[in-house]
Order: sequence, then structure tokens, then C-alpha cells
Amino acid sequence: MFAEALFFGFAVLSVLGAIGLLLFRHPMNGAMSLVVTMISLAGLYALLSAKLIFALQLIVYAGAIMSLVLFIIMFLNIQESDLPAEKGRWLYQLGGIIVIIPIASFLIKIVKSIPGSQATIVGSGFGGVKEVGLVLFQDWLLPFEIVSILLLVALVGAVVLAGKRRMGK
Amino acid sequence: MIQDYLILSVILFCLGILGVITRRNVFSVFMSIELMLNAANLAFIAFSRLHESMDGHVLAMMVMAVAAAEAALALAVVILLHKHKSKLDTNIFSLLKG
Amino acid sequence: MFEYALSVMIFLPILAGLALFLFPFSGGASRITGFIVSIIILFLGVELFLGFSGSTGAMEYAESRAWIESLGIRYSLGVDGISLLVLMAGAILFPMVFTVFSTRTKGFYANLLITQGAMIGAICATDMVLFYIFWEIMLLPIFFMIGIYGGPNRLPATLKITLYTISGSLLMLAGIVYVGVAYHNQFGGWTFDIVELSKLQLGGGFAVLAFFLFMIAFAIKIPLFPFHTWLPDAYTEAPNSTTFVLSAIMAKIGVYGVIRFVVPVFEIELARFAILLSLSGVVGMMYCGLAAIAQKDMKRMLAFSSASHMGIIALGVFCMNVQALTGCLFQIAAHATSTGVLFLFVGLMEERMQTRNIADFGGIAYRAPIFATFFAIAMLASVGLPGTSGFIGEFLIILGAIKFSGFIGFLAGTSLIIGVCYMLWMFQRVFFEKPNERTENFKDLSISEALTFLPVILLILAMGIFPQPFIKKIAPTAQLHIAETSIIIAKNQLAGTTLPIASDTHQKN
Amino acid sequence: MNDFLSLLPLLIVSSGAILLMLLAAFEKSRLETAAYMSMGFFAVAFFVQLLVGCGPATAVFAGVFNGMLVASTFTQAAGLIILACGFFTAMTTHSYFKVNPFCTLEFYAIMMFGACGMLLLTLSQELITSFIALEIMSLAIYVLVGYDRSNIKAAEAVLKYLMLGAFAGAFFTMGTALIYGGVKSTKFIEIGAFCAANSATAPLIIGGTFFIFVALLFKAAAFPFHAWVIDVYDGASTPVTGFMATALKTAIFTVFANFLAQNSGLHGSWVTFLFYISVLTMFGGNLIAIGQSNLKRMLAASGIVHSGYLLIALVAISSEHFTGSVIAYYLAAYAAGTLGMFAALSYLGGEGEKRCTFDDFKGLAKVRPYSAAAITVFLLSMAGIPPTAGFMGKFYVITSAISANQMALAVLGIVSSILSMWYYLRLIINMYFHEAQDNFETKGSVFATACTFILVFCVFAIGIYPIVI
Amino acid sequence: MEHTVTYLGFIPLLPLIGAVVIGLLHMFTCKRTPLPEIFYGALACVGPVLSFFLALVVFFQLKGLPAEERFLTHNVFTWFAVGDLHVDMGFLADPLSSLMLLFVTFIGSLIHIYSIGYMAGDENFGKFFSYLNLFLGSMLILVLGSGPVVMFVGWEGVGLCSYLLISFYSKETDNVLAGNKAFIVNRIGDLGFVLGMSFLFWAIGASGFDYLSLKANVASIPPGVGLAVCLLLFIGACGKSAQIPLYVWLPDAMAGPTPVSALIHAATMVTAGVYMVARFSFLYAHYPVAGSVVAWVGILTALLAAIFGMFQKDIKKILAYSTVSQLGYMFAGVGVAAYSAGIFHVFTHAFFKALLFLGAGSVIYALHHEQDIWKMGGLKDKLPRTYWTMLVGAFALSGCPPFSGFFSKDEILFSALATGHTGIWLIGVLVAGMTAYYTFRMIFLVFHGTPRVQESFDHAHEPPAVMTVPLIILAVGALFTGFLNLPGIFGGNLNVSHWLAPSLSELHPHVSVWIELLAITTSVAAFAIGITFAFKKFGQGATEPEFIGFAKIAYRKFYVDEIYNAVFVQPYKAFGSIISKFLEPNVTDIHIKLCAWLYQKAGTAFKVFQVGYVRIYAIYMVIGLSLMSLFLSQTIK
Repeated sequence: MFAEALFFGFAVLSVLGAIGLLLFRHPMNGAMSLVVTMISLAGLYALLSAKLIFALQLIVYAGAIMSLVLFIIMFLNIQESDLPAEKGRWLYQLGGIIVIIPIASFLIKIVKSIPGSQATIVGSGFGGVKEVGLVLFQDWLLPFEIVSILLLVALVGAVVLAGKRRMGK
Repeated sequence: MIQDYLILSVILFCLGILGVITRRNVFSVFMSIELMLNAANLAFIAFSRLHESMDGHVLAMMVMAVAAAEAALALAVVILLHKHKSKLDTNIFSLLKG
Repeated sequence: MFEYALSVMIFLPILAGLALFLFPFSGGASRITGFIVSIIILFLGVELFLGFSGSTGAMEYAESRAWIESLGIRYSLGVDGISLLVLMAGAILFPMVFTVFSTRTKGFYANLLITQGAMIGAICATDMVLFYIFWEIMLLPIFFMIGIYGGPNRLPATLKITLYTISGSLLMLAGIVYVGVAYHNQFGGWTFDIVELSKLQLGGGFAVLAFFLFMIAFAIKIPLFPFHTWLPDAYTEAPNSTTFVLSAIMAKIGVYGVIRFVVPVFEIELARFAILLSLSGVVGMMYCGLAAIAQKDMKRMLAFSSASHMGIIALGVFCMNVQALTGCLFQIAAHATSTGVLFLFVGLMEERMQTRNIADFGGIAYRAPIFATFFAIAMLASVGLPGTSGFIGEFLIILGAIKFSGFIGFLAGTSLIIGVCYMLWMFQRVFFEKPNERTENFKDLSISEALTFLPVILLILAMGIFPQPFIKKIAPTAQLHIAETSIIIAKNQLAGTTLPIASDTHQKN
Repeated sequence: MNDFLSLLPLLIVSSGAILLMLLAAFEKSRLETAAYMSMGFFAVAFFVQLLVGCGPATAVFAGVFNGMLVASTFTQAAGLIILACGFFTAMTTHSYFKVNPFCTLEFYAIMMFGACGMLLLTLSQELITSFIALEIMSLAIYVLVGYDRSNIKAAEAVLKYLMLGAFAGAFFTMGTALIYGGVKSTKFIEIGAFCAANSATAPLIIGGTFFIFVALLFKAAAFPFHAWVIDVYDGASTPVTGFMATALKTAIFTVFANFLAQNSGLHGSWVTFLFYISVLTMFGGNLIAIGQSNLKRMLAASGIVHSGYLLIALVAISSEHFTGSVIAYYLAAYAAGTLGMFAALSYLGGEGEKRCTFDDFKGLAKVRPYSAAAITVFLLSMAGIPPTAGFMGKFYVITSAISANQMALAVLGIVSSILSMWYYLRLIINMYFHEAQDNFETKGSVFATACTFILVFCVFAIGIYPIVI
Repeated sequence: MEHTVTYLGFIPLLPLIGAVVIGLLHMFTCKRTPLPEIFYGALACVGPVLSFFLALVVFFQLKGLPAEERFLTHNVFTWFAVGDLHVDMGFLADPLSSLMLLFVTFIGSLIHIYSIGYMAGDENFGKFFSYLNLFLGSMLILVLGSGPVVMFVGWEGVGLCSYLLISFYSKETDNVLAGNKAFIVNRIGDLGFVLGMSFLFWAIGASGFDYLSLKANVASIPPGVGLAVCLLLFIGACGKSAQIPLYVWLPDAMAGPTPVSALIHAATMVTAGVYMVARFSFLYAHYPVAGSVVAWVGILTALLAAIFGMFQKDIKKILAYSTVSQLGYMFAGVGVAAYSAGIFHVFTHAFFKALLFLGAGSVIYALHHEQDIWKMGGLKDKLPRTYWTMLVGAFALSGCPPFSGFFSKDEILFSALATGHTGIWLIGVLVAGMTAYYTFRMIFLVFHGTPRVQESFDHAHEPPAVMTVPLIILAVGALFTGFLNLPGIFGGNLNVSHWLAPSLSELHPHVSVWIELLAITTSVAAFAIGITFAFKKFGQGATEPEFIGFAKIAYRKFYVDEIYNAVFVQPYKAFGSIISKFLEPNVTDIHIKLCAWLYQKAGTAFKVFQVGYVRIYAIYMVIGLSLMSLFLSQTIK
């Protein structure tokens, strides 16, 4: 009962945040509302008894990534004048919704078709750091390894694209 | 019950798509994509809850890592664009066409 | 020592052409190189012709090597009665091209050589894929020759011929693959060897589709009405020697392809659509013949006349009896000599007078009797006068057409009249009547030119007076070809399918 | 041991990448050395890959990696193509950057990172691994595309590519999630087993596969996800374009084929879908190509058409005794032609790629006959005229299509290649049948030229001696 | 039962060799100093004369054999053999061909000799004789050919030669046009010939395609096919022998030199059609219908030509029309199955018509190429030999007993009457009268009365002996050849008919003597009436009348040429130009043009979608997605 209420609250919050991201003209506000969404998602993860992910969501997403975004927005110090004058945005959104509807209905249809949708009681330690770690390092070693390469590439790439460069060697 | 989570993820996912195709602000677009990834994550977690298997958590972690990497690069690109034109409008970058 | 003659004949010119491309040759040097190569090919060809027994009707000088095992594609060559005369046309006519015209650069001669090699390859290949490869290769040098060395508005012409013919042959590729796959499904194992493929029993809609894919490719190449529209432009704009190659040899390869690849594989479809095809052949003959009379440009007129003749040659295939087929095969060689030489003559006149406009000529017979005589002989051969090579083939084709269907035969017979109309009309204006100031000092053939053309003129007469040595070599194969076809059609017809020419295919040949 | 060997090329490339990255930190290390080093690494990896005998599909380090990497002759061939592409691209860049000096050492590092992402992609038999590998590859390519920071076009290109790529990536994750929901695993084998046991038309499977296809089709620039490719090819610098046009496409189609081949039921249920996609892709690509005046854009559009042919091959692949030889061969042929084309463009383009349109190449044959001949060969190979490799590739594709009873698809493919003749011939005509206005002088090293002529040789060699795996 | 003799081949070969040799000599020398004419002349006469002697040998060898064995054959080589079509380059000498052989070589030789004088001083002297020899060779192939295909070789060969010789003075466009006309009209006939041959082959040609084998299994031919073959072959004959509707080329053919007109367009070539029908008598004999078609066409042609002949003013045109009309007689003869009569008329006609042409030639020669009879007159004292010889020819032509023409023509008319073709007989008699009329109209106007153009009359003089001697020889022939086939009523026994009997399959109807007498008397009467009219009008000098009404129409030949031109020639040309001006560029080419145009337009239209806004590209993706997911939503339940 309490769980339902929580779920409902988080769900509403997250959707609202998403809609806010959609509607606010200034990216700053958008980022803020996205943070709201992420935090509420973290709450939902907790409800799904995914403890580690709950933590990671808060730390990585809401913490690291979003703060990075906010930092860049401030760094570029964007004025109202810099923002695109998105005229006819409503029109676009209306058309967008019309285009989205089939996709949404398709996905909903899929989701509806899931059997045994009632959440069952899970044993203790589900989603805990230890358990997830075990799974990670037993079954999912390879992805874990190659993610390092991915991050390396992102690192170097960011430096190359945005950082200083010694031209013409 | 789990279905509600999934439906929520679907809704968020579609809102993300909507953001991508309706906004011209580079930041908003990137954040919409992040939103889509989050929706996917929610689905992962919900499914792993459904299957009683923790693979979904790992997958979600991987997706987070990828999201972080993409975000880093995306912001670098934003800075690059801002150096060229101090605006963040995607429509002003349309030299290549036809 | 001649078991590899075919490979040599294919690859010697191609390699020589590539060498001309890659290494610095002067125009004259490359001309001499080309001439020497073509002479070698000529000797090989004659040797091959003399060595060819043709009694059995089987493949001779056959070579076969595995090439792509996974799909059973083999590098297999061979000559039989069907390909013999076409091969001769491709092998022995080329030296003229190098001797007659001198004002060309090395690229031109390189292209010529590559064309020759590719054409000989297409003629000798007994593997469908190999044939297709050479078939495509032989077009490219033509494309460059027309585009680089052609007449004033050569670009549209070369684009038209290239795109048009390539479209056709690409469609044929699908047909070829279909046949191969059908063989795979029926017998298991892959092969594209025509002898194997002729065992196929095709049927159903896809077979008809594939048949038309083949026919479109060949119909464009031959060309059959209404796919002939590239021909006048291409022939007119191309340099004279290229026009010669196009008309004398390349068009023939289209007919040859039908005989070699379509007849044995698609007997039933061919029989079903024979009336349609032969009609298109005859109509094309009349249409182009009528168009020829209205031409101002001599070369264009000859182009139309060539198209008209090709129509009747193609008819010889669709009649599906041994007389018509043999006549068609013979006429291929005869027409190659006569029309090819006519195009060369027009080229000579153009070089002497800087014009091809019929109205600018007149009275050449008085200025250049030798030239006029040669021209007249070639012309009479092309209108099918007995005693020249043109008659035998045309007569046999008409004879066969009569057997096939009296009406078609009658229409085919009108070529006797139509051909003579425009030819005499042209001959009168160009060679008779009073010489004008431009033709006053028209040089007669020089000794070298006369010696170049004399063999061909003699060949025209010889093929008219003593055709049997040639026919003796080709008839057995034609016999075999038709016999198998008619057996299959007969079987199929007993099975109850209705064929328009059912009764005609039962002939005892 | 064998497992290690089959991973060795990947390790070589990645270690080379890291080495170069570190080298970039040093002041005095020079660009040429980096180019030579990457060439060397690619060459070594290529030969190792060549020597490693891969039998049928075998899981690599099945214990440790939990069967997420599978090596087969197909992946070996794909790896060979990718490594060769890397090698030739390195050669090309060597002289390209002599003329357009915006390069730093990291370029080669990132290129090799990209290559190793591609290799991973070919090997991976698990969705999330594929996703990460895909992202490695994509991020590397993004960086390469936007490498010329002074060039706003490059910036625009990277913007478009990154945005849409990330968008497609999001779909991939969603698809993965759905499949995970359906199958409880993300390994191709498990998915196949599930489809074999239950029906392949379970809603979750369909939805998940669909979203994964969307991402893959996007990378393969299939209609209607093709729009980005033209602008991105246009904006990127020529060698990079060549690299992404060939190596990236190879990797994508390899994983695509692996995914489809693993589960026949899945393949069966998606044939119709892929049929329409491939037809639309071919004809859409032709229609775009015919209108272009810029060579890179034309080549991008023709790349779309070639993706269409590859999709034909995908439609035709049979899950039992799947070898992927057709796809591998076609990719090799296409790679040879396209790489050669871009190599030629990158040394004929001149400073700032000033020669980039059809008209800029008028009369090339008069001035530089050999280069013109090389370009002609590449164009003919793309058009599928014998005896080039492109013809053989097309021949195999048509054969496989007809063997799979897809006569209609085969004929449509032929028709589209007829349409494509048009714009290939257009360039040939410009080169040969017009007078030269330009003297086509070029600076820089001979590497690109050498690369071009090696590739001419390759085009003929692959065409005349088709080694079908 | 046939015998093989190996020298048959040489008969056509000798003139052909002559033709080649002379032709080469002329071809290589004409640009420099030409060889002396007498050299060419001598060289040219060798072939024909030798062939004539060979022909005599053949004749006597045949004569030595019993009647039913009179078949000498020689298959030189296999010409071509495909499937069951087997054609030998073979020659057959039987009574029929030997008769043709004799007079063809004989008259040919004479005309060669005559031409030496006539063509003197022509720049293309050598060319002329080369063509003449070539013609003779082809004619001999035609006559001697052992089968239809070989005959067709000669058939086309003589056509070619007639083309070359008609347009011999090729600097005048009209002559060349006349040549083209002759060739093309002949080709129309040849189409019939070829089709006829083909049908014949498929019917009964499988076992040997030569006359003797065909004759052997003619019984097994299906009736319909047989009739068709007869008519088709007759079309060929019409073309070659200038019968309705294909006679139009012969009058124009007079553009050639006069010896040519004499040899080709009077004596030999134009009779090839008759010869061919006689050759195929074994076929025609089975189809009386075809026979009567032949006969009617022939007699109508005779009538028409006679009408035209009465109003011509060009001396050669008059003779040309008389030739056409006489050919009509011959066809009437062979048509009513009196083959020997027809052939015999061919034989006599050859003599007197050649004679008349050569005479006309010498008149023209004397008057320096003046051909209008209204510009002549009173020449009989100036050119006595010419006059007397031509008079003989005129009597023979107009069928005055006892000249040769009388007997042969009378034989034909009698057979027509005897076989019950009364209409043909009546028209024949009428034509006989008209023939007499226009012949003597010509004679009177040319030789009697007073000269109309004085100065040409003054310069006129008898041509040299080389021209007059042949005239005299021919005159003798024209006078006496008639007695070779003297019918029983005159105490003869139809030698020629009996000679020809083995190679013709005809039956002689036995009718009462009275009918024969009737025929004779009527034709004599017709001759008398005709000549009287002629004498009344032109006997002693007349002035050129102004043609009016029917005369005008007849003089303009019923405007047949104009009608043909309007109905066939112009539409043909118009159609040609329509094709090349309109159809070719706009209609047949449309499928390519349309595709190319559409493709390019579509390409340019498609550029619009590449707007360059990244968001729009995303929208494309999403639209595609949503469409696909609509499509997929159907598949899942």
C-alpha cells in the first residue's frame, strides 16, 4: 500500500520532470527538471530493491553527469538571446505527439503482454553490492573490461575536440 | 505491478523521443537522449526484478557508463560548436545540405 | 600446338592493349603493334578454321579449367559450328581497321585491341558467366572510343549506347543466375556450362521472366525493333573503325548469344514467343529499311540498313528450323564482310571529302573506277544478289521463314525490295550522275588500300560462289541444335502445352 | 592458446592505440612516425589475423568471457577487411595531412581505438557487449569526423552524427532491455535457443529486435535512417570518410549477420521487413545520388545503395550452415573500391579539398591518365562491371538471393544497379570526354598514390581470383 | 534417263571469263590511255562465238539421242546443302534449253559484232562489252540451270546487267532512274519467284531440288500449294517479262544503248519469263486455272501495249511496246498450254525484233541519235540495206505470211481457239491488226514520204558493214525461221514442237481443219486491215497530228506511270521520311527518353529532403519508426 503510494508519487514526479525538460526554454531549467526526474527514478530503483543502482543513479547521474552539464551551461553562460527562438514549437510538439502515438501504443502493447507481472518477494541481498559485484565479475567481465576502453576513447576524444591543441606537427 | 514500472519507462522513453524531435537547443536534445537512456535503465531494473536475476543491474550499470562517456563527448562537441557560433541552435548548423 | 589457340586469341590482344595503355607508345608505333597483333590473330583464326572439322557438330579446340569451384564457374572455351563463322568475322576482319585509317592516337588502338580480345572471348566462351564477363568488357572500349574520338555530338550517343546495352546485360545477369540456380535445384551441384545447362527443363513464370531478361539483353545488342534506337546515333557518331567493329562483329554477337544460350535452355519459351519475336525482327527490317531511304547522311543510312539486315538475321533464329538457322549463321559472316566493308568505304570517302552528306557526292564512278567496283560488289552483297555472299544466307532464311509461317516469310521476302531501293538510290547519287567540283579530283584507291580490301571482296564473291565449304562446317551443329530443341518441344507438346509453331518443329531435317 | 591467438589482433591494435596515445604526450614525437607505427600495427595485426586459422564458430575464453566473444572464419574475414581498411587509411592520411595540416598524434590513436571497437563488434555475440563495442567505434569515429576543429563543416558533421547516433543508441538500449525482459539473457545463443523453443513472435522479442535493428540500420545508413550519412561524409575529411564508409560498414554488417544467423526463427519472421527496407534503401540511395554534384556526397549516397545490396544478402542468408561468405566477399569488394576512390580523392583533392565536385575533375584523364584510370576502375567496380571485384560481389549477392527464392529482390537489385550506372558514368565522362581546366598538381607524399594503385590491383585480384571463404 | 557431259559448264563460263577479263582491263586502264577498241571488241566476241559453237555441239549431241533420252546434265559442284535442301551448281541441256541456247548465243554473237560498230568512240567502250559479256553469261546460266535456284542466279544476274546497261549513260539522271526502276520492278517479281521456290521446296523439294526430280514427284504436291506456286512464279515472270502490272520498266529501259535494247530488252532477257513458265510446264499443266490466269494477263498486256504502241513517236518506244505486246502473245500461248507455240514465238520474235531494233539503231546512228519518227522520213533511198532488212522485220512482226512471225503467232492464236479460249483468240486477232498498223506506221513515217528535217536527212548515211551484215543475217533468219515449225496444214510437221516435246508436258488438241483455217484467215485479214489503215494515214507523208482525247491519253500511256508514282513511290518515300523525322525521334525512342527524364527529375526532387537540419533527420527516423511500428503492431496479438 505504502509502496504503491510511493511509486505513484515518484512516477508523477519523474514524468513531470521529463515534461519540464520538454517545455522549459532555458537549458538550465531543463537540466533542473531532469535532475528531478533522475532522483525520482532513483527512488523507483529503491522500490525495485536495486540498492546498488539506486546509489549509482544518485551518484553518477544526478551527481556527476548532471552537475557536469550544469557546469558547462554556466561555463558557456548562455543568455536568453543565445537561445534559439523556437517559434512554432507547439506545432512541432503536436505533430511530434501524433507521430509518437504509434510507437507508444506499440510499446504499451508489448508491455501489456508480459506474463506474471506481479512482483514477488525477493530474497535478502537482491541487488546488493556484493551480489551484483559477484555477477559482474563472474558473468560480465568482458563488458566491464571494454567499458574501460570506451571511457578512454571518450577521454581522449573530449580532449581532442575541446581541449588545447598543438597544431601542425 | 511491474507493468506499471514498464509503462512509466515507456512514457519517459517517448517523452525523450519527443524532446529530441521538437527541441532545437543542443542541451535539451542531449538531455532528452539521457532521459531515454534512463527509461531504458528503468526497464532493465524492472525486468531484472521480474526475472529475479541481477543481470539487469549490471546492464544498467553498463548503460550508465556509456551514458557518461557519451555525455562527456557531447559536451565537448557543444563547446566546439559554441566556439564556432556562440549560439546553441541546431538549425544554424545547416551548411551541409542538398 | 594449337590447343591453346583460343586463349591466345583472347588474351594476346587484351594484353597488348593494356601494354599500350601502360607504356609510352607513339601513335604510329601503337598502330604497328596493333597491326602485327591482329595479323597474328588472323593467322591463328585461319589455321583454326582450316583445322576445324565440324563433322560431329561438337565443341573443338575446347579448353576448360576450374575457376570458381564454389559456384561451378569454369574457364571453358570452345568452338563449334555456331561460333565458327562469328569467330572468323572477329578474327580476320581486324587488320583492315589498322591499315585503312591512320589518324588515331595510341589510346584508340589500345581500345580496339581490347575490344577484339573481349569479343573473341565472348564468342568462344562456353560458360555463361565467362561469356557475360567478356560481353560486358567488350562494351567499355566502345564507350571510350565513341566518347573520346567520336563525332560532334558524341556524348549523348555514347551515353545512350552504354547505358542502354549495360541495362540489358545487367538484366541478363539475373537471368543467368536464375538458370544456374535452377540447375542447382534440379540436379544439385553448380554449373554454368552451357552444355550442362541445356539439359534443364525450365517452366513456370520465373522461367518466362528469365527468358525475357535474356532476350532483352540480346535484343538491345542485335538490335531488334523497338530496341534499336541507340544504333543510328552510335553508328553515326562513332569513329569509322569503331562503327565497323560495332556493325561487323558486335551486333552479330547478339544473335550468336541468342543461338548459343537462349535456344538450348529456353526451347519452350522461345517456341511460345517465336511469332512475337520473329514479327519484331521482320518489322524492324521493314521499319529501318524505310527509314534508311530518308537519310541524308550516308553513314546513318548504312546504320539503318545494318539494323534492317540484323532484323532479318535474327529472324533466322526464331524460325527454329535448320535451313533458317544455318542461313542465319552464314549471313552473320556474310553481313559482317559486306556491311563492315561498306562502313570502311564510307570512312574512306569521309577522309577524302570531309563530308558524308550524300548530296555532296556524284560521279565518283568516273573518277575512281576501282573504288566504285569494290563498293558496288559490297553493296550488291548486302542487297543479296546471287553470286555474292549475301544471297545464300538471305535465301535460306526466307526459305526457313516460309516453313515457319507463310506470312512472316512473305514479309521477310520484302527485304529483297526494300534493301535494293535505298541502296540503288544512294549508289545513283554518289557514284553516278555528273561529278561536281568537289568530286572532280577524288582519288581512287591507292595500291595499299586496294590490296587491303581485295581479300575481303574476293571473300564476298567466294562465299557466294562456293559457300559449301563454309556451310559444311556449320550445318551439322545447326542440325544438332535444332534437333535437340525440336525433340524437347515435341515432348513438351505431347505433354499438352499448346505451341503456335507446334507443327513446324516436327520436321525431319 | 588458440583463443588467445584469435584475440591477438585485437590486442595488438588496442595496445598500439594506447602506445600511440602515450606517445602523443611527448613533445618531440613526430606525426610521420605515428603514421608509420599505426601502419605497422595494422599490418602486423592483419598478418596475425591471416595466419590464425579459425574453424567454425568457437567461443573465445568461454569460461572467462562467458561465451560473449565468438570467433569464426566469418569474423576472421571481417577482421581482415577492417584491418586492411585501417592500414590503407593510415597510408592515405600520411599524405593527406601533409597537405591539410590539422592533425595531431591522437588521430592515429583514436583511429586504432575505433578499429579495435570494430573488431570487438565483429566478435561479440552478446547484446550489451555489442553495444559497448558499437559505442567505442562510434565515439572514435565522432572524434575523427570532428577532428578539423577550424572547419565548421566538420563541427556540423560531428554534431549531426553524434546527436543521431546517440539517439539510435538509446533505441539499442531499449531494445536490449526488451529482449532481456523476454529472454532473461542477452546472448545471441540464448536468444536463438529461446526463439527455437518458443515462437520468435513473442511481443518482447519482436519489439526488442525491432529497436536493435533500428540502431543497426541507422549505422548502416539504411532508408529511412540514411539522412545523416550524406552530410557527415561531406563534412568529414576524406580519409576519415573512407574509413567510416568501409570499416564501419563491415563491422555493422558482421554483427548484423551474426545476430540474424544465430536464430533462424527470428530471421524468418523478419524477411519481409528486411525485404522492403533493402528495396527502399537501394532506390532511395540512387535517387539521392543522382542529384548530387559533390563527389563525397555522391559516394555517400552510393554507399547507401551498397547497404541495400548487403541487406539483400542478409535477407538471403540461411541460418543453417551459415558462412557469411557472400557478405564478407561483398564487403571486401566494396571496401577495396571505396577505399581506393577515397584515397584517390584525398590526394587529388588538394589543399582544403578544393577539388570536390564532378566538374572539378573535368579532363583529369588528359593530365593524369593513370589516376583517372584508377578512379575509373574503382567506379566500375562499384557499378559492378566485370572483371572487377564489384561484379563478383554483386554476382554472389544475386545468386544467394535467387537461391533463397527472392527472384523479385534480385531483379530489383539489378534495376537499382542499372540506375547507379548513371552517376558513375557521369564522373568517367567528366574525366575523359572533356578538356582539362585544371593542372591537378598535388603535393604531399606518395603514400596515397601508392595506396591507390595497390587497391587497383586488389580490385582486380579479388575480382579475378575470388577467394570465397 | 540423262547423260552427263562435262563441257556444259563452259557455255556460260566463257562469256563470264570474258566479262571479268575485259572488266579488269578497262578498270585499270580507263584512267590512263584506254586500250584500242578493236582489241576489246575482238576479246568480247570470243566468248559468245565459242559458246555458240558449244551450243551447236550440244544440239547435235542431243539430236543423236533417242527422243526420251535427250537430257544432258552436268553437276559442276554442290552449291549448298542444308538439311534436306541440296542445291547443285548444275546445268541441264534438254531440247528446250538447247533451242534457247542456240538463238541466245547466235543473236548474242551477232549483236556483239554489231555493237563494235555502234559503240565506236564511246569512252566506256570496254565497260560496255564487259557488261554485255556478263549479261550473256548470266543469260546462259538462266537457260542452262538445272534447277530453280541456279536459274534464279541467272535471273538476278541478267537483272543486274540490264540495270547496269540501262543506266550505261549514267551522267543523265533519267537513265539512272530508268535503271533503278528496272531493277526494283524486277525485284518485285523476284520476290514472287523466291516465295514460289520456297513453297515448292517445302512441298516436294526434299528429294532433289532440280527440274528432273521435281518433275518426277510433281504428283505428290498438295493442290493449293501447287496453284500458289504457279501464281507466285508467274509474278516473277511478270516482272522479268514486263507483263501487267509490272511492264512499266520496259519502255523506260530504252534509255540504254540500242544494241542493249535489241539483245536484252527484245530478244533474250525479257523472254526469260516465258521460258520459265515453259520450264515449269510440268507444274502448270496440272493447273489450268493458273494457266488461264497467265493467258489472260498475257493477252491483256498485248492489247494494252498495242494501244500504247499506236501512238508513240519515239521509234524505240514503239518497238518497246511492240515487244511487250508480243510477250503478251507468248504468255497467252504458254497460258493455254501451247508451250511449244509460245517458245517458238520466243524464237522467231528474237530474230525479227532484234532485227528491228538493230535497224532502228542504224537509223538512229545515221541520224546522229535522233529518235523521233516525226523528224524522219524518206530514208529508204539513203539507207537501202537498213530499209529492206527492217521491212522484212516489219512483215515478220505484223505476221504477214510467209514470214516467221506469221507462223508462230498463228500457232498461238490457233491453240487459244482450239483450247476454247475464244475471248483470248478474239483479242489476239484484234491485237494482230493493231500490230500491223503501228509497225507500218513506223515504217512509212521513217522511210517513205519526204524528209521532215532536211539537214539531218542530208547528213544521213548507211552505217558500216560491221553493223549492216548482222542486219542481213537476222533478216534472213526473220524470213525463214518460220518454216522450221510448219504446221500440218501447210504440209509441215511442227518440227520444233516435236523437238521440244520431251522437255514440255503439253498435249496437242486435235481439232478440225476448218478451225485452223478460220484462225489463219482471220489473222491474215487482221494483218491486211491493219496495214491498209496504216497506208491510208501515213502511206505518203503525213504531218505530226496533235493528240487529242483518247489518243492523248493513250500517248501518255493512260498515265500509268504517274499513277504508280502517286500510289507506290511517293507514299514509300513519305513513309520513310515520316519514320526518320517523326517516329524515330519521338515515338520509338520514347521509352528511353521518358525513363531518363523521370529519373533525373526524381533525383532533383529528392534533393529537397536533404534539408540539412539535424532535427528534421531525426523526424524522418521517428516517422519511419512509427510507420514500422504500426506495421509491427499488427503482427503481435
